[in-house]
Amino acid sequence: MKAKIKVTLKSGVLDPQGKAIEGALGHLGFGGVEQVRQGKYFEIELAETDAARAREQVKAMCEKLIANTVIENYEIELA
Amino acid sequence: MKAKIKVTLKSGVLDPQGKAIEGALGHLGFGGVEQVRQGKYFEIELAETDAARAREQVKAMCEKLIANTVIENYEIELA
Amino acid sequence: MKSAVVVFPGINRETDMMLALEKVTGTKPVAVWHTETDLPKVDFVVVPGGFSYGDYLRCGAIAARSPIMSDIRAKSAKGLKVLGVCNGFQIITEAGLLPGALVRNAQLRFVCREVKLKVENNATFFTNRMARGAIVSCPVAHGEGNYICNAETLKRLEGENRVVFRYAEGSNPNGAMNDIAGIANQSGTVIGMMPHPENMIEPLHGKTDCRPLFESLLAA
Amino acid sequence: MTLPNDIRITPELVKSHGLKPDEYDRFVTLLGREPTLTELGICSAMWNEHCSYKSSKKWLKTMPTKGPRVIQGPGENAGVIDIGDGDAIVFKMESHNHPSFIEPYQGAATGVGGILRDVFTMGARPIAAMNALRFGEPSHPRTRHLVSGVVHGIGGYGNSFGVPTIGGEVNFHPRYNGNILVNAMAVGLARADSIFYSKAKGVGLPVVYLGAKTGRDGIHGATMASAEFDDKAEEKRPTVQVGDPFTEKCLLEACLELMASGAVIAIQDMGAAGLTSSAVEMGAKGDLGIELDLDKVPCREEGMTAYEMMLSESQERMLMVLRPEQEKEAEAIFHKWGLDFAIVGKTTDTLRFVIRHEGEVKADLPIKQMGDQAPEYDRPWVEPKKLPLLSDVPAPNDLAAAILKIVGSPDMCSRRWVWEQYDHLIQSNTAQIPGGDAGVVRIRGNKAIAVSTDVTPRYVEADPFEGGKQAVAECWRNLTAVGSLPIAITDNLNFGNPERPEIMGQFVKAIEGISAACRALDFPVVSGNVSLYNETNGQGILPTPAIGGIGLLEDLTKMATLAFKSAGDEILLIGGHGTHLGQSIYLREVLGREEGAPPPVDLAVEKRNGDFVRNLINTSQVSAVHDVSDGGLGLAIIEMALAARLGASLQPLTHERLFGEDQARYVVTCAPSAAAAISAAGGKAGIAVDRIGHVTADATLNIAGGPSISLDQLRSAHEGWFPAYMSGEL
Ligand SMILES: Nc1ncnc2c1ncn2[C@@H]1O[C@H](COP(=O)(O)OP(=O)(O)O)[C@@H](O)[C@H]1O
Ligand SMILES: [Mg+2]
Repeated sequence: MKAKIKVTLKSGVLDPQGKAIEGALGHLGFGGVEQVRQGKYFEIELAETDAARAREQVKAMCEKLIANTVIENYEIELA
Repeated sequence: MKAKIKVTLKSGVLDPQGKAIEGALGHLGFGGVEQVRQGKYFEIELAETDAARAREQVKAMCEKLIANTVIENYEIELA
Repeated sequence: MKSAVVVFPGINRETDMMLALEKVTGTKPVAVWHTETDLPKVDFVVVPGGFSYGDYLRCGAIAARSPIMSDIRAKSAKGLKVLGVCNGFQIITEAGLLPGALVRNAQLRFVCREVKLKVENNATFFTNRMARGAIVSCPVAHGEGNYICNAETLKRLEGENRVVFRYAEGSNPNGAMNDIAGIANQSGTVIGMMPHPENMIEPLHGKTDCRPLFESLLAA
Repeated sequence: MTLPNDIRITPELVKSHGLKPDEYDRFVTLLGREPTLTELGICSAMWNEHCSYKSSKKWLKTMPTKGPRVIQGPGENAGVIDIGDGDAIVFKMESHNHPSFIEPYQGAATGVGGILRDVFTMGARPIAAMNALRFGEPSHPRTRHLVSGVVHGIGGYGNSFGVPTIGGEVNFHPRYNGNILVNAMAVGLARADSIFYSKAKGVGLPVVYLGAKTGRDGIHGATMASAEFDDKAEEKRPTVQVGDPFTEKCLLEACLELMASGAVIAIQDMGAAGLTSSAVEMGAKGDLGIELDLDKVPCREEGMTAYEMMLSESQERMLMVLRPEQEKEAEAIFHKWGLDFAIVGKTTDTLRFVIRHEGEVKADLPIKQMGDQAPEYDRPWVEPKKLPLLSDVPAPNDLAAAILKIVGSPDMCSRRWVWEQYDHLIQSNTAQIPGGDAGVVRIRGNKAIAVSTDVTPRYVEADPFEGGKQAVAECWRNLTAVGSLPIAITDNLNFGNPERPEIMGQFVKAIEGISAACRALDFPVVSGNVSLYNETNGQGILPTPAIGGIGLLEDLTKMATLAFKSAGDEILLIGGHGTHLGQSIYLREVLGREEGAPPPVDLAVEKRNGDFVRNLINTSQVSAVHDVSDGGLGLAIIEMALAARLGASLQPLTHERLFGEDQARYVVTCAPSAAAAISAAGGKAGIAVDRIGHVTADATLNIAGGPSISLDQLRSAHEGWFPAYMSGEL
């Protein structure tokens, strides 16, 4: 199966990148941009075919490596 | 409204980060990981309330700044 | 030889570049702030190294879309000589002055070290004082200098002799395709390179291998 | 007077703020009433160990801090020394230990950001950075992750900011398993006549907030940073501070531009306990009150309370007292750099620290008592036990194997993997990159400064007094070995829990040793930092008083490096042969023992030998110089050979001579014709000069009657360990 993972900064954690992009969009003349937050996105091809087991595995991968749970949250979607 | 943007590397563009994560997952004892690709994820808060216009705006933002269309694809989702 | 050095917020090697230009060519370049819309009249402009806008989003992406770059793009179309070094290379590439892209180093780490550069094309404004095939020492200092482009672009770059510098003797520090360290546009008026010649021009730097590059500007 | 008090102050609340009951009572008496939550927060931040130095003050006062070159000693954001021609060097070292253990990348990055801010707050442009790192044993499950994150974070911040990182230290030891040390040092250049201070002057002047917006970052970081760890550490975690080197770079340029305009009366960076400590410091130092209106503070998040704003440790922020007439000019400069600029208060003559928010007074405190009159302790301490001198340490069965083991050991191997991730060339002034005895950067023309950080924690553990002396002596020696004249130091005193008399004893004796060495070597302490409570479940770190020294090179063309220069050169050992193997690397790495007294330091001999070597360098009599420290003569010569791709042929050497870590020694090389004169001069000065061999063209290390090892073998051992370990191959 394929797992799609969104990793985002916990709310309240400073996001310098998002801030810089916000500014740049303004300079490029895009109005009405209230906030930009940048995160990471991962696609993982798994041999596992059972959705439940796959989710378990991917959750463990996020906790152990893919997300820095000190400052990041993650969201898993299976396809 | 809120726009969620996934930016991914075009297939064929090599992805050293994805490769490294693949390797690391292996070291951590996760079997059956066939491929990992890393991309970026953005959340943009917009003043715009009309979905169609919002999508237009965000598309322009991606083309102009947020994605490097030489090597990246993007995918927009509105919420 | 009148030259300008463009300064964006977060650029931090502009003084290194200005010093090198002044020390070797004898004339002090003018610094141009990124909000300017009209580049002063010069023969040659450098986009120096650093971390413009913190390298946020993508290295050089935000700087590439600033007012001064539109003017540089316009003037380079009319033949203005442009040199982009390190972050400058990333910026002018993002700005579309050069093909391809610079991505994370293959080993995923920033690398600051001396490498060997092979001068593949000595017919440019920045290499005419060098012998073709000459091998010089030059430092690199970057985290995203891994040059990539599609197959046909690579074919054209090689075919049209537009690879100006190549990492030599297995010293490729970032995994760049074909060991590419620097390339030129079709007319040879725009050059981008990852290494920092400005940091190897006087005895203090241990070697002076890169002086001839700057001397080339006088002949150009 | 009473203040609206929404939350009742319970003993639990007081305890959770790290205040001891007697300290809280002292606070209540001071106020004559129960404090508000905001006041409690302010007090806990100001009176914790980190900000108040309450356990260490008494002893820090005993260090030598004066000297002809000292412009500003301890007590400001950084120390300032005069290097002539109107130039001043501004420098300091600071720890970010606990945050780096919790989130290595951001912890280390913000540590670098903080120390850079300390330096440019005083009007200096940072020209060099250093970092002294201590990690747990390589086999500990978290060590690799911590090394990787910390090094990446230091590079990530320093490289982007644009300061060359030219040196440091890395050690591994099980005693750091639960408490790593990340000590960052920054060195800046300023004009001696335009240094900026934090002391506010003048009543009714605007207090200005500069830099990044305030968020909920690291709230209570300051109090956290002084709380002993236990297994719950991860839960006690404050919201992690995230560094933004881009904003810091803009802040640097904006501050220097503003200072040049003459608008700045006083300036203070917001470090630990951000707005609180910076405002209190400015007021208390200037004998002024400060009034802040928090409604004016630029915030990143909705609905922040006064408590949160006062304790936020959001990075890249400054507080400043401004000349009112230049307000507009100042604002323009900051907006040009895309930074926030807000007038958030004013100076008063009331000596009160008054906080207003949403129409209410949230705090009204006596400013001096919060600042320079915080509690001070004379903690009980015990004299550390002396360890016996170790005699007749056995020789190795296989000398070649022993040499290779040491050369490739985690503490002795090359740190290239680390320092290649740091931009050590930016600014075009680096005359000596990492890998030598000291980093060297040009000031202008032929004038340069040398920088080195040193301490040998296992020595300090075995004998805090001698170990303290040795840390200073080795730093002085490293600076001397490149030909510079050592002129001043900063320190970073990392210890365990000071409430334990044996730890306090280590602290007291180490400071005694440091002070003795600084006096003997004319090497005053001009700034520093104390990090206590580095302890997990009762296990303290090795006492680690890191010393960061500055040396002055008047003529760069005379600078010495450790690489052999030409085959045929003679190799001379200055300071006598090795005898002392107690606490040596040989003992630990080859025999697996950490025992005995460390090598004693005779400061008079140290000075005599160092001055002698410096003179040899300045009169161009020697071609290469390296000090002898960890690993002894053997490692010193191998490092000189590897750096040059030239070999060495040595007379017979016993294991004491090869691995002894006796102090005050150097290896130098010179043209054969010059050797006689040097040993004669040594003889006259009563300094042992032993002619122990010569440099060879063939790339091997050759010990007469002993092994001969190829440089390739030595190099792969020396360069191999770090990359192999980090890639998980070990
Ligand atoms: N964390 C670090 N960052 C940069 N350079 C380092 C670091 N650790 C060690 N080095 C460099 O590696 C070399 C060897 O370190 P060390 O053995 O501590 O030197 P010394 O014994 O002369 O004090 C020195 O040049 C030092 O500056
Ligand atoms: Mg040394």
